[in-house]
Amino acid sequence: MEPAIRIQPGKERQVLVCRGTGCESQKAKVIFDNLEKELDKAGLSGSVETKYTGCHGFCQQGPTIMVMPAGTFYCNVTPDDVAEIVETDLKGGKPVERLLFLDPKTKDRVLTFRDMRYFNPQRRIVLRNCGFINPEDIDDYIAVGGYEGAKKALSMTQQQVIDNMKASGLRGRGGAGFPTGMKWEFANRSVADQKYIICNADEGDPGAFMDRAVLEGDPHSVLEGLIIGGYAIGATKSYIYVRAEYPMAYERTLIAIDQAKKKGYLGKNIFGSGHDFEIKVKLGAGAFVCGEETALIASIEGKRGMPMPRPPFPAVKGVFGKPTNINNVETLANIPVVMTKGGEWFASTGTEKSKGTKVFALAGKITYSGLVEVPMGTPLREIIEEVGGGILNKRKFKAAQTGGPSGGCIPAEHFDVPMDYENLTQLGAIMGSGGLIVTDETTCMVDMAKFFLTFTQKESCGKCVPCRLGTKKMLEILTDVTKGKATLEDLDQLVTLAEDVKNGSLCGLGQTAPNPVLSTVRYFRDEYEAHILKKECPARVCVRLIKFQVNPDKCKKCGQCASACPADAITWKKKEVAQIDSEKCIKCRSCILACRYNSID
Amino acid sequence: MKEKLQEIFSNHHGTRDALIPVLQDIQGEFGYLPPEAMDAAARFCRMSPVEVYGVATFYAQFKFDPVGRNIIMVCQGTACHVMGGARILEEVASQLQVAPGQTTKDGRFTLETVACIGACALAPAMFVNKDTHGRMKPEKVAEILNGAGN
Amino acid sequence: MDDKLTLTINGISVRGKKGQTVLEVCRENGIKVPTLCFHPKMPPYGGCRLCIVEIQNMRGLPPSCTTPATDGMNISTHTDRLFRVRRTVLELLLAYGNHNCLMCEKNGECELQNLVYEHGIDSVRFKTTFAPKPVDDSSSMIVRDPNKCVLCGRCVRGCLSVQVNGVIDIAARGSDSFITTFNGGLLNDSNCAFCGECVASCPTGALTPKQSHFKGRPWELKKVQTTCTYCGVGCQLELNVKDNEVVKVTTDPDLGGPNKGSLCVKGRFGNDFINHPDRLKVPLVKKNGSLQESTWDEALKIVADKMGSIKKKSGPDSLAFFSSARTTNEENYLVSKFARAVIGTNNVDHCARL
Amino acid sequence: MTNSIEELENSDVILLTGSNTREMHPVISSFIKRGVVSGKTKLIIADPRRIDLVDFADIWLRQKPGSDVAWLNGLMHVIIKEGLYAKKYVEERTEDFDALKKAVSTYTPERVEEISGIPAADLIAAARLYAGAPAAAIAYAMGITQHINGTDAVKSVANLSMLCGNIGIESGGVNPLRGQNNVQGACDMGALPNVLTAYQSVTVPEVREKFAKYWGVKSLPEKPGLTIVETIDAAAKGQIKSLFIVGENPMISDPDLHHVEEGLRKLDFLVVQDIFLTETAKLADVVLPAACFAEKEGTFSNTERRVQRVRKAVEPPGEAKADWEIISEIASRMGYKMKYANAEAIFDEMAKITPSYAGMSYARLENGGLQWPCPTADHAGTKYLHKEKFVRGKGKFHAIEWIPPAEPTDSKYPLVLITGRVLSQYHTGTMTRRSEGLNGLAPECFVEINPIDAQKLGVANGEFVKISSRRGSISAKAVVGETTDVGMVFIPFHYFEAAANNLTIAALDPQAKIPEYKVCAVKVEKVA
Repeated sequence: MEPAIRIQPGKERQVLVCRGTGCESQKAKVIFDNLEKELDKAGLSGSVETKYTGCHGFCQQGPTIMVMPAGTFYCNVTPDDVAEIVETDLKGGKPVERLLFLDPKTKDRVLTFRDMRYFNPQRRIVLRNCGFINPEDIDDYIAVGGYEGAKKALSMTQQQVIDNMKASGLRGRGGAGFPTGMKWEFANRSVADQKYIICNADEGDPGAFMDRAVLEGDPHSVLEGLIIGGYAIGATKSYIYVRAEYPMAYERTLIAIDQAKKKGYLGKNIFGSGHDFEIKVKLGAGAFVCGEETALIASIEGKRGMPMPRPPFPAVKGVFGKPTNINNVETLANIPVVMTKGGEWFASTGTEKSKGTKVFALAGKITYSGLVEVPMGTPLREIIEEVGGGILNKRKFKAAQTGGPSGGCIPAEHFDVPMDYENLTQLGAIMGSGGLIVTDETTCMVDMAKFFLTFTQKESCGKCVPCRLGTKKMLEILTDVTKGKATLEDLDQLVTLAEDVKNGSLCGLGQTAPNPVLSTVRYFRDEYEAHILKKECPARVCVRLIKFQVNPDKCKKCGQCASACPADAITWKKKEVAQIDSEKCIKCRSCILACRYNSID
Repeated sequence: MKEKLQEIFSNHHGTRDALIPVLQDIQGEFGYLPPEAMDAAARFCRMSPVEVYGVATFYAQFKFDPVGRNIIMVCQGTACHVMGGARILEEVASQLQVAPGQTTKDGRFTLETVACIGACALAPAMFVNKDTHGRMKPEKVAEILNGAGN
Repeated sequence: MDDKLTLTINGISVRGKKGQTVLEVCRENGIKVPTLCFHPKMPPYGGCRLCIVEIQNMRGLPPSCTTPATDGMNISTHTDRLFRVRRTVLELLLAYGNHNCLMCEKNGECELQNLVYEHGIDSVRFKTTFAPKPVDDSSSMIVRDPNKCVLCGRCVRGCLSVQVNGVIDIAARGSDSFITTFNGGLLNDSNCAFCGECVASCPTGALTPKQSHFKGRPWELKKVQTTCTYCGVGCQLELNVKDNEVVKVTTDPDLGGPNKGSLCVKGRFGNDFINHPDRLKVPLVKKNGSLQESTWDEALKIVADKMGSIKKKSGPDSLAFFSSARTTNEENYLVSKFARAVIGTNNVDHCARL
Repeated sequence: MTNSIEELENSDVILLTGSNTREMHPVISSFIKRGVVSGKTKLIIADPRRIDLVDFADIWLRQKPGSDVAWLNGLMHVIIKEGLYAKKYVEERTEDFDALKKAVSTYTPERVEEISGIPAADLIAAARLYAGAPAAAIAYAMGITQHINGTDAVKSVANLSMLCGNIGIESGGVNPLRGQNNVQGACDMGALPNVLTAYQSVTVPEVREKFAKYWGVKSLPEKPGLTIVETIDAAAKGQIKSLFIVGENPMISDPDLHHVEEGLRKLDFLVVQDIFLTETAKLADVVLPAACFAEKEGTFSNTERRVQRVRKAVEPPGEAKADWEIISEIASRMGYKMKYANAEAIFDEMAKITPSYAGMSYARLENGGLQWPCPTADHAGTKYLHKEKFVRGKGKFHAIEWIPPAEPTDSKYPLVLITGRVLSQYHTGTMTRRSEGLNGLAPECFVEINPIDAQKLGVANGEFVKISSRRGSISAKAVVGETTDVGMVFIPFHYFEAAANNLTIAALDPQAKIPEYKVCAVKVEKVA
C-alpha cells in the first residue's frame, strides 16, 4: 500500500530525506542541508521540493533518499554524494547507479523502492505514511487523508464507532492482543464525570522500535486514533506516555499536538462537533514495567510505577481513580484507517482471529534489519528470507525470538509458521509488541535466556515476591549454568521455579518473565545439558566455558581470526592452522565471531 | 539553586502528578537530583520528601550524583546484545576505568547503559551525549571517546 | 437496597456484603487465607502473593485482599496450585533474608514464622546467596534490620497512609528494593516522629522496639489494656508486663478507643518512667529543714493534724487544693469531695488552664 | 470537643488555630492529615508559627500573637458581608445575631490586616473557604485560650462556627484539644473552684443541698473558690496557709515562677502527693508517694468526652499508693469516713450524682468507653453535641471586641515570646524527662529565632543566648529558622533548668483566669 503522494503545487518532483533515528545518526541533517544548497546552486529550487520524513524502516541501508514520484531509492548516502544526485538525477534525469540498492541475490541494482524485495511483500497500514510525509507538518498528513477518520467518527454515534471497531477485529498491538473494540466498550459503559484515554508509547521491549518510528514518522495518526477512541468511550482528556529514551518522538508529538490544536482538532468543540478533547504528553523515566497498564497509571499520577492487582480494571478505575482506556501506539495508528475504510475492509487482511497487519522490528543476525509490516499470518520464513534478506554471513538460522523479555523462541523446525497471535502462543513464543530477533548458530540459547532474565530481573518493580526474588533466583541458576557450575537438579529447579513465578506473579511482567527460559528449555534442552554435563557452550558464547583453542580439524586456515584479534594473541601463517596464545588472549570472542567455520573451541 | 527551582516550578502545576516532569526538569538543569532540590520538589508537589526519593529511585533515568561532562550510553538491548553490545560496553568501561553508572575521576565522562534505544538496526550502538554511533566495533571506541568534548 | 452477596468458597455457599473484598468475606466466614502484606488498617497492597485464590472464570491467581467480592463468585482458597505458589513465596523470602528465629526479638509473634510453620516448611530448597545489609541501630527506640524485611510495605503504608508522617518509603526497585528514609540516611537523622506505627505494623523482626530487646518473650508477657497517660486523646494501649515491670507497649485496632491502634512517641516509647529508680517509694517528711524518709502513719498523721489545726485556726478558706489533670476521675472526684465536704472550702482547682 | 476525633477525617474544611497538633496531639493530627491527603478535607491554619502542619494547609494565616479575636471577627465580617452565612440556621437556632453583626461590622479585612498582619486577601479567601464547606470543624488549643482575652477568643470561635451552621452536625463543631490525659475528667469531676461534678454550680443552693445530702454533711461552701494562679497570689499575701497538691508541678507550669516560689515558701503547710520528687515537692513539708497510671484502676475522660478505663498492670514501687487511697485515709483520719472497696465504688458513687455520667459503669466502659452525656444505662453515649438543638436552647452570639495583649513590646523588650511544647516532652517533664528515649529526642531547652532577628543580634544557630523579661531570665540554645516570624521567639516550657515560665507574665483572663502564656515581651542577648 502506497500513500497518495502530495507534491507541492507548482513543483514537479520531490526529494524525501529520511530522518528517523537511524538515518539521523548518520548525518541525515547534513545531507538535507547540502541538498537544499545544491538544488539552489543548480537552479532547481523552484521545481524540486525537498522534504524530510520519519523512518521508512530500511534502517540497515541508511541514510536513504527517495526521489518522487519516480520512487528512485538511494542507499548509504553520504553528504558528499548529494551533489552527484542533484547533477545526475534531478538535473540529468539519470539515476546514480552506484547508490541504488544492490540486491544481494541477483546482484542487480534496483531502481525504485517498489521493486525492492525488502518492501515488496510488505503491506503498510500502520506505517502507511512513515517515510513519505513530513511528520512536523499537519498539512502533509491532511493531504494524504489525515483526520478524515476522526471527522467521520465524530459524525457517528459512539456505539457505531465501537461497532465498527469490533467489526475490524483489531487486537491490541501492545502484546496481550485484547480486542480493541471490546476494550472501548467496557470503558464506554463505565459511568463517571471524567474519563481518560491513554496512548501507551512506553515501548520498553528491548529490540522493538515500531512505536518510536510511528511517533517520529507519523505522529498525527496517533493523535487521530486517540481522538476517535476518546470520542467512542466518552473521554475528554488524554495522555501520551512516551519513553524518555525517545527524545525525537517526544518532540514531534509535541509539535503535532500544537498544530492540531491550532487547527481546532484538539481543544474545545473539536471539528465543531461539540466534543472536547485534550492531549498531554508525559515522558517516562526509565522503567520497563510502566508498559503495564496499572503501573503506567501510577507513573502518570507521579508514583512509583508499581502495578496494582486487577480487578478493578482501568476501564472502571484508572488514572486518578477515573475510568481509563489504554491503547498502544501501533493500535492507535491503525484506527484512522479502520474508520475511513471500514471495519470489514480491515478485517479482510490477516487470518481468522488475527486481523490486519503487524509491524515487526527485525533485528539480530539478519541481513536487513529494520521495520517491516506484513499481513497477519505471513510465514516466518518469508519475513526472514524474503524481506530480511536471510541470515547474516550465510550462517544457519537457529531460532527467532519474538515478544522480547516476555516472549519465547521459534526454532528452525517451525520456520514456516504463519505469524499470528494463536500460532505464536501455541509455540510458547508470543506476538508481544513485535520484536523479532533472529539468531544463528553463534547465538547461545542459554545466554539468550539469561539476557532476557537479567533484563526482567532488573526491571521487576519489586512489589510481589515471586517476581522480585523468583527471577533473581532463576537468574542465579542460569548464571551457574553458563559458568558450568549447575547440575541437572538445578535445571529442574529452574523449570519448577519458572512455573511458580509464571503462576504466582502479580502482573504481566512477572507472569511472562519465565517465558524465555521455559521456551529455550523446551526447544534447546540439549544446549542446557551441554553446559551442565559437558561444561561446553556449543555456540561459543559463554566465556567461562570456551577454551579459546583452534580446532585443527575444522580450521580452514583463512586467518580471519588473527586479523580480528584486538590483543595480538593469534599467530597465523598462510596455509597453517592458527594458534591462540592463552597468555595474551583477553577472551573477547572477536575470533569466534570472525570465524565462519566455527573452528574455535 | 533557589531561583532555578522557582523557574522550573513556575512551569508546572503543584500537584503530585507533576512530580516526574518536575524531577526531569531538575535533572535537566543540574544533571542530577540534588537532595535540596528533591526536598523543594516535595513541597511543591505537596508530598513528603521520602516519597519523592522513593519515586526518583524507582526510575532508571534519575541520578543522585553529579554527572560527567559527557554521557556515554552503551545500548544493551536485544539486538545489540546479539550483535556484541556487551563487548562494546566492556571496552568503554576498560578505557574509561569506570563501571556503568560511574563518572570518571576527571569528571569528563559518565558511563551508562540503556536497555534499548530503538536503534536496533544499527546494533550494536552507543551514544555520546546526543550523537549516535551505530554498528560499533571495540576498536572504534578509542576514537569516539577522544572525539568527545573535554 | 439489598447489599447481600452469595458466594461459593471451597464448595460451600457463604454470604457477604457488597463492597467487601474476597478476603473479608473469607474471614467473616471463618475461612483462613494466609496473608502477609495485608493489614486491616491500611489500603490493600496485593504484593506478598500469599492471599491468592482461584476464582472461576477469572484468569490467574488474584489476591483476595484486593479482589472485590461479587455475587455468585466461585472461589477456592486452598488448592494444590495455590499451596505450591505460597510455599515458593515463603521459601524465597527465607532464602533472601536472615531469618534465624532463635536470635530474633519477634520469635513467637512473627507472622512469617507462623506462615512457614503452617505451610510445613522444614528446609529451604534454594541455595542461599544472601548478602547481609547493615542494621540501623541509630535511634534509641527503633531498630531496623533490613535482613529480616520481607518488603510487605506495611511500615511504609503505616507511615505514609495511616500516620501520614512521610518518613519512610520503598526505594529502588526489584530485588534491590529497600525501605528507606529520605536520601537513604539513618532513622535517627531523619524526620521520624517515632510514633512506632511502623514497628506495630511490621510482621517480622525487621522493626522492633529497642527498649524491649531481651526483656521478655511474647509468651511471657501479660498484656493489660489501659488508657495512655499523656495528652488528652485518650489512646488505648496495652502495657506488656513481665515480672512486675512494663517492658513494652503494644496496640491493636481492636482495642477500641479513639486512636484505632495508633500511638505517638510518648504513648509507645515513653513509659519507662514507670520503672525509674527516682520513683517516690515512701512518704517524706520535712525535719530540720530537709525531707526525710518516714512512714505512712507518721506522714498521714502530720497531714491530718496540721490541716485540721489550720482549718480550726484560720477557717476552711485558708486551705487550698490542687487536684490533677493527670489523675483519674475517681481521684479528682475525691479531692473535690475532700475539699468541700471534709474541709469546707471551694478552693480546689487543677492545671486545666496551664 | 463538641464532636469526635474520628469525625475530623471527614470534615470538608478544618480551621485549625493555636494548636501545634502534630506535636501536641499527634494521633489527632493523623486524622486531619488523612483527610487532607485523601482530598476530602481543605485545611486552614491560623498560627503565628510555621508549624509542621502548614505543609498540609491550603491556607495559612500567620497572625500576630494576641490578635485572634480580631481575625476571627474579620472572618465573620467577610462571611456576613458576602452573605455566606447559614441564614436558616442562624434564624432558627441562634439569638443575638444582630449584636454580632454590629460588633464585627468594623472588622474589615483592611483593619484586621493592620491588627493581625494577615493579608486581607488571605482572610477573604479563608472566609469563603470556611463558609463554603458543608461541614467545617474548628479545632484549637492553648494558642487560643492562653491570653488575657482567651475566653473572648473561644466565644469568637463559637460565633464563627454557629454563623456557618457548623455546631450540631457531624464533622463540624468547635473542638478544643485537651493537652493532658484527664483535663476533661478533672473538670467534669468538679476539680474546679466554682462547680461540682458535671459543671453543677456551687452558687446554686439546690445543687449544694443535693451534694451535701449525698455526701452526708450539713452544708457545702457557697462562695466560689480560688483558681491556681489566684491561690498562689493569696498564699504570697498570707491568706492561704495550707496547700495540698496532688500531681501538679506549679514550680514549672505556672507563670512568673519567682512569684510562685515566693507564694509556696510563705505557706504554713505544703503537702505534695506525686510519683517523683518534683521541683514543687522539694518545697513541701510532707511528700506522699503516689501510684502512677499503670499501677491503679480508674477512668480518664478524653478530649472528645470519652470515658475510658485505666487498669492496673503492675504493683506500685515501695509503699506508694493510689491517690484515691491516700485521700480516703486522710479524710478518715480527719473524721470523715471515706471507705471505698475499690476505684469502681467511687465511680459508681460519682455517677449517681453526675447527670452526664449517670448511665456509665465500669462494665459499660469495657469496649472503647462511652462519650458523655450518657444519662441512662441504655444510652449509647453522645458522638457530637447540640444535635438539633443547643443544650441551653438557642445558640447565643456574643458581641466581642478585640483588646491588645497585656504586655506590648517596647525598645527594651522588643520581642514577643510565645511558649509551648515539643513532641517528645510532656508538660513539666516529670515523666518524659525520665524517659530515656523521649528525653533523648529533645534533651534541652531552646529558643526559636527568625534568621533576620538572629542576624541583627549576631546570633548563630546552636549558640547559647540569654532571654530576659521584666520578671526574670533564662539561657537556652538558639534555633535559627523560619518557624517563628520576625520579632517573635518561641520557647518550650518543659525544662526546669531553663524554665520559660521565669519569663512569662501572670496577667490573667478576667473570666477564665488563664494566664497569658502566649504573649509577653522579652529581649534576647548573646551570651558572651
